[in-house]
Amino acid sequence: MNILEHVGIENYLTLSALLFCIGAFGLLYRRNAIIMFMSIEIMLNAVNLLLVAFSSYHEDPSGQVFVFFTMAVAAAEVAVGLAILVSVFRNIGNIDIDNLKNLKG
Amino acid sequence: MLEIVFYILSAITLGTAFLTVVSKNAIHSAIYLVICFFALAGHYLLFNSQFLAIVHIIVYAGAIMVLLLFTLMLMNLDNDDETKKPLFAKLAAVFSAGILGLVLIAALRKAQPENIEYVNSGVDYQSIKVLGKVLLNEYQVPFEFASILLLVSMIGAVLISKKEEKI
Amino acid sequence: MDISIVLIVLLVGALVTYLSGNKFASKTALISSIAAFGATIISLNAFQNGEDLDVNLPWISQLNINFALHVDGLSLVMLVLTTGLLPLIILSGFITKFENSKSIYALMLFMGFAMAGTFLASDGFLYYIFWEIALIPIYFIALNWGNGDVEERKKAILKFFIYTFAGSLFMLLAFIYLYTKGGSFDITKLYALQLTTTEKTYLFIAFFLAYAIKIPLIPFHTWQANTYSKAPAVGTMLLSGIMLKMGLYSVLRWQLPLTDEVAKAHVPYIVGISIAGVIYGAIVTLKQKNLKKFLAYSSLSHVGLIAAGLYSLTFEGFQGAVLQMLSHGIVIVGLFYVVELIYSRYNTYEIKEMGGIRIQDTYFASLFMIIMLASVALPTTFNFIGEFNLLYSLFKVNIWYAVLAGTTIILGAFYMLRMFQKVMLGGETKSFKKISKQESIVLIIVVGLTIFFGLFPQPIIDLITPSLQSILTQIK
Amino acid sequence: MNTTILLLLFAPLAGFLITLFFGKKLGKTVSGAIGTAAVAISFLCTLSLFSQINAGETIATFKLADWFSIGNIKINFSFLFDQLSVLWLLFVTGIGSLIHLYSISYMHEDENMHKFFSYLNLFVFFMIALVAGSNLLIMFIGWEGVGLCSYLLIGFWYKNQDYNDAAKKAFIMNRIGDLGFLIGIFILGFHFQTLEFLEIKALLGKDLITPSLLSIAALCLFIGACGKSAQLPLATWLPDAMAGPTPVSALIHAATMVTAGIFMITRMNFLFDLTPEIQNVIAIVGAITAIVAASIGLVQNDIKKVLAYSTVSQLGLMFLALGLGAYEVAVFHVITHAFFKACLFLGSGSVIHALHGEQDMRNMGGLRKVMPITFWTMMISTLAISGIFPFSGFWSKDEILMTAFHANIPLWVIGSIASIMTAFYMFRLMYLTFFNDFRGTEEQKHHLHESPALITIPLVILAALAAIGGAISLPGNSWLNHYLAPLFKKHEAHHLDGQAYMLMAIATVGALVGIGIAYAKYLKKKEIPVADSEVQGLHKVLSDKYYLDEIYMATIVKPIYMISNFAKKYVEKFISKAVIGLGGATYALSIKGKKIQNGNIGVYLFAFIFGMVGFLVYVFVIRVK
Repeated sequence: MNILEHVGIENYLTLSALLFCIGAFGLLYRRNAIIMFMSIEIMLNAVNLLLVAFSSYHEDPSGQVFVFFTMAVAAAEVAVGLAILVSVFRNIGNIDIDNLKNLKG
Repeated sequence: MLEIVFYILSAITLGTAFLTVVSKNAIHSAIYLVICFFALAGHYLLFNSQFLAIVHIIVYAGAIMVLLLFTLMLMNLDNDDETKKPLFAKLAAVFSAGILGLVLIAALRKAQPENIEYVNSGVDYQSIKVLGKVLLNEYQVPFEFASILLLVSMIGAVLISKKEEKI
Repeated sequence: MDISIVLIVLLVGALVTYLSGNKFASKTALISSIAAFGATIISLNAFQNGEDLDVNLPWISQLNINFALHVDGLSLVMLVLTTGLLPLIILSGFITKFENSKSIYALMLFMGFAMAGTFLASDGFLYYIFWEIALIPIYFIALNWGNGDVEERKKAILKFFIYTFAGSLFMLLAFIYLYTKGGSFDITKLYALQLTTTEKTYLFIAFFLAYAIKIPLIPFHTWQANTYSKAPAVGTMLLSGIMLKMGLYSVLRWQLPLTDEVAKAHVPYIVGISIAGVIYGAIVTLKQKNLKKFLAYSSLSHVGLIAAGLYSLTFEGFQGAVLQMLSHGIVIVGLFYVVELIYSRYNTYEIKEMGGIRIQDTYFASLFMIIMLASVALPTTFNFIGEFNLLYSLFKVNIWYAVLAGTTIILGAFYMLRMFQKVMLGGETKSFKKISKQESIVLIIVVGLTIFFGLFPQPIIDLITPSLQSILTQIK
Repeated sequence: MNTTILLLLFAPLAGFLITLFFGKKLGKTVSGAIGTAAVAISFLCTLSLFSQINAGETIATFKLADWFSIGNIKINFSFLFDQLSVLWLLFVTGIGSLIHLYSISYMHEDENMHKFFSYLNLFVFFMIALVAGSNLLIMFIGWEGVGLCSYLLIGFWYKNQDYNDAAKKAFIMNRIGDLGFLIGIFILGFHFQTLEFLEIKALLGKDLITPSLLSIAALCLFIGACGKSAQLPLATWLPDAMAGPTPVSALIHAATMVTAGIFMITRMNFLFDLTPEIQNVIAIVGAITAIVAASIGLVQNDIKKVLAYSTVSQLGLMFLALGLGAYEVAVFHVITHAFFKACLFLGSGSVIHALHGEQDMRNMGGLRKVMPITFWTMMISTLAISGIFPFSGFWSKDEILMTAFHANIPLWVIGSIASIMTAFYMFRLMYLTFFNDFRGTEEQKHHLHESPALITIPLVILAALAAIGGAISLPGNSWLNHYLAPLFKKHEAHHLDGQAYMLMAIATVGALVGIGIAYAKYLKKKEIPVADSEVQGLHKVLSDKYYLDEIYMATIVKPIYMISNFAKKYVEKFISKAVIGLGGATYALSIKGKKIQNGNIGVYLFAFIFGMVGFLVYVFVIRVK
């Protein structure tokens, strides 16, 4: 049983593209750093979904292995990112990214 | 039958993802995101890759989301904490995302599938056994690196979030 | 025995000089430079006896880069110029008290090392490295021991550094391109490359930018006058006596053989630019008030003539260029030394504050006059041989080039005599302490060399002829 | 023979080195004696060579050493002793010795006398190289070398910046000519692949060079000669060169160096014979110079300036003869001119010496009684230069005019007028200087005296030569023509017919007319030239030398200075700004560029999205076609 026998791969392409766009939209739209993290997770998952879809399509386990790595990276990223956010919050009292402008040229 | 499941799951995925992004309350966002992840896990099940689906739920819905929620609660943010973006910025965000979607879909639509009709050859390619072998043979080095990455990020997270001690 | 001994002597000399401390630095440096000169002469002798002095050691073998030095008549002559002038320049530093003298003398030797390496290297990569590290010591010499306002000096020296460095980068680009084509930096392999005309055109332009700035040709000369006037005398001597010749030598060694047909097609333009530099330099020299700037612009004029001879792509032009490089190197060191002697008395470089020196020190005036006359190429001086060859080569290209470039013998006499009159002649105005025997050594050596080679230039010509011939056949 | 030649060549050089390095220790008289002896040795060697060559012995070429090679051309230090060079050396060293002798006394009060002698010796050395060199480049060494010595000696009193200016001017004007010479050398060297005179002569018939190029070569050489021999338009340095000590004027700027141009053209006669159009140019330039210089000489008041313009004028006559192909006539006039002009200069030196540096003839007069020897020797020379029978100048000038008459009547007319003018201003000089009453200060009058023997002996010898020197080339029976014949193309000698006698008569009458006018004006009416400020009209134009210096100043020197100033002030700044501008532009770009990096993550994210869109568009839309 495989979904690809019933639904064309192009549907997954569209789905993941849309999901990716929603993530990107959130990234641009929000200023709350935690929501932006979530948006990034959504974008990562869009890519994961596509990887899995093509892994099935080509019957190749490599795609799924890549998804594992993505997950590892995502977990690491979230851990470090949130730690940074916590320390930022502790220092300036909010996590609005518009307030983080110290790195200007 | 499965088509309907696919469409329902897709709708849930997209809908909850969108709600995640637009919800005013960060807690709500997090909860929508969890739902989104479950829907994605459903997609993985549709692909018949149960192991991946389980891992996905454990890592994302379990670990990452819990981490996010903990952080949220730690910060105890109000709705009002987030200052309003100017209308122009919002419009620009919508516009950019729209353009991106347009281009992405246009680009992907252009691609012609190699074989229109998908035929399952019955080869096992996504059982735990196969994945484990691939992971520890072909991808052994990246695998080890991933472990180091996780270790390092763990130490980093601890170090960064620790309160600075005045010396 | 091979030629690397000269480089080793110079490098070790620099190190020993630095370690010997401020008190003995000058003497150690002098001895080291004389040792290097001796090593050069021994090498020259060995070369004449047909010994093979080449060095070829693997260096970065993955990239096929070798520590390769090649000796032929041309590079030996330039090496003799470098190691020969170095003791003179170090000796002329004796009249100045340098702070932290161990550093400046070590830097001078190190610069000699880099310049000698540039003249010897037969591997493009090695050559480029020597070419660039020659810039570092002169930068520090000019910056730390120069004269005039510190901020202005910093500006001038920085401009010089960036300007010449930027030019060199084009050369690096050219070398990298050649490397991708040939897979090696070895000069013989690069010579053998078959390149299209378009490629050669770009290479020609890239090399030209690097060398035109270094030489300098107009309109790339703006760094020169300021740097000369800000740098200490020894630095100016190193720059004008030897470093300018790096550019000219490289034209002969690298640019022309690698871009033969394009060079041939561009003869009228490049020679035209060079000759314009000759006349322009002479005319601008005329009204200079600062003696060092005066010499800088006169040097622009002389060097333009050398470049014109090189780009004329005739054997006489090459021969004249090499001879004139030597004679100009000797004479310009003498002239800057004279300027420094006057400066040590009057504490100024302004021409209008001088005058009436001849009446007080005729000995000094006579030596200065001979050097001055050599620089206007009076027959029986070395400069005449070079200038005669150069003008003859231009004549072979086109008679009008010779006429236009020949105005240098008129204008050159004009500005030099005018300067001499203002600086040396006239009634006594300021008292001038007679120069001592020790101080006159450099001048006597310069005068002696100029006249000696003016009368017996043939050994040098015989030495360089085979290598110039082979370069010429490579071009034709 | 080789020892003789070596001695001839190097005696003056040795004298130069000795007097230069040890002159101060040796003292004035000794260094003067050494200097004189050095030249005298050369003279004796030349005499011995001359006797050999005159006796018909073979011409000697003497190779000293290799010099250098350029392409296939080998250039050696080699010397050629043939009829022409030995003859020339004879009077160069001969007159040179006399003038050295004279200088011992004349320069005795100068503290740098040993320097003076070393320069003079160096001059003689270079002059010998110029004359005896067997190829163009050795000649060029001498050519530039004598220019250098001229520079050193004009500016001998270097405390005075005006003298230094004169010296500088002489050197630079000579260098203009030298460039021409050099180009000429290039043309000949390129086409014949040799610079040896004899080889060029042999190769000329072989069609190695087009006639037009040959003409250009000849013209270039002539420009060189113009510079050295002070022909228009390069003539103005010679009168200024009188700033040097008088013996220098006599030796360098009258007798020897300025005739180098004539020597060179005579040496290259085989070349000029093939280019008649250049010969025409030479003749015309010579004639114009002769008359222009003579007319300026009419109104000069400085005794040395008069002689200087007369020199230029006489040189013009020599060029006239050269242009007409009468080389032996030109050589003849060079020799007689050397005698009487050296004598005149030395005589004027004697006068100046007696008057302690006074050179203005308006402040002289009546010196005849006090300085009889000077007067009589100068008188003989004046008669010679004016062309009075039977003094030497008569014969040589007459031959030039006769040649001109046969070739071209207008040139003859110009030459004759120049001669009449010469007679006039020379006698004007004599009358103003030696006749009537003394017009100087009482103090000067008190000190008036005849010069010592060392000064008068050379004067007497030269006057004697000026009187009888014409004997070497009498019309119809010319020893000189016979002697020089092997060098030149054969052409028929002028016969001594009625026409020749008539021409001689005309010339003599003309000279007498000139003398008569001077007599009437300055002896009878006792006129004294007016002060410089009161001069007007044509007289002013003449005394201001046709404004030649001013014209050169305004058209050449000033523009060069202007260009120089302009280049220094604006062009240099502009180029410098352009370079700095490149750096400035980079800097400005960086200032603007860093604004983009404003630290706002939102903006970065937008940039990220648009970058991605752009990339996708490029990959999937633009590139896939």
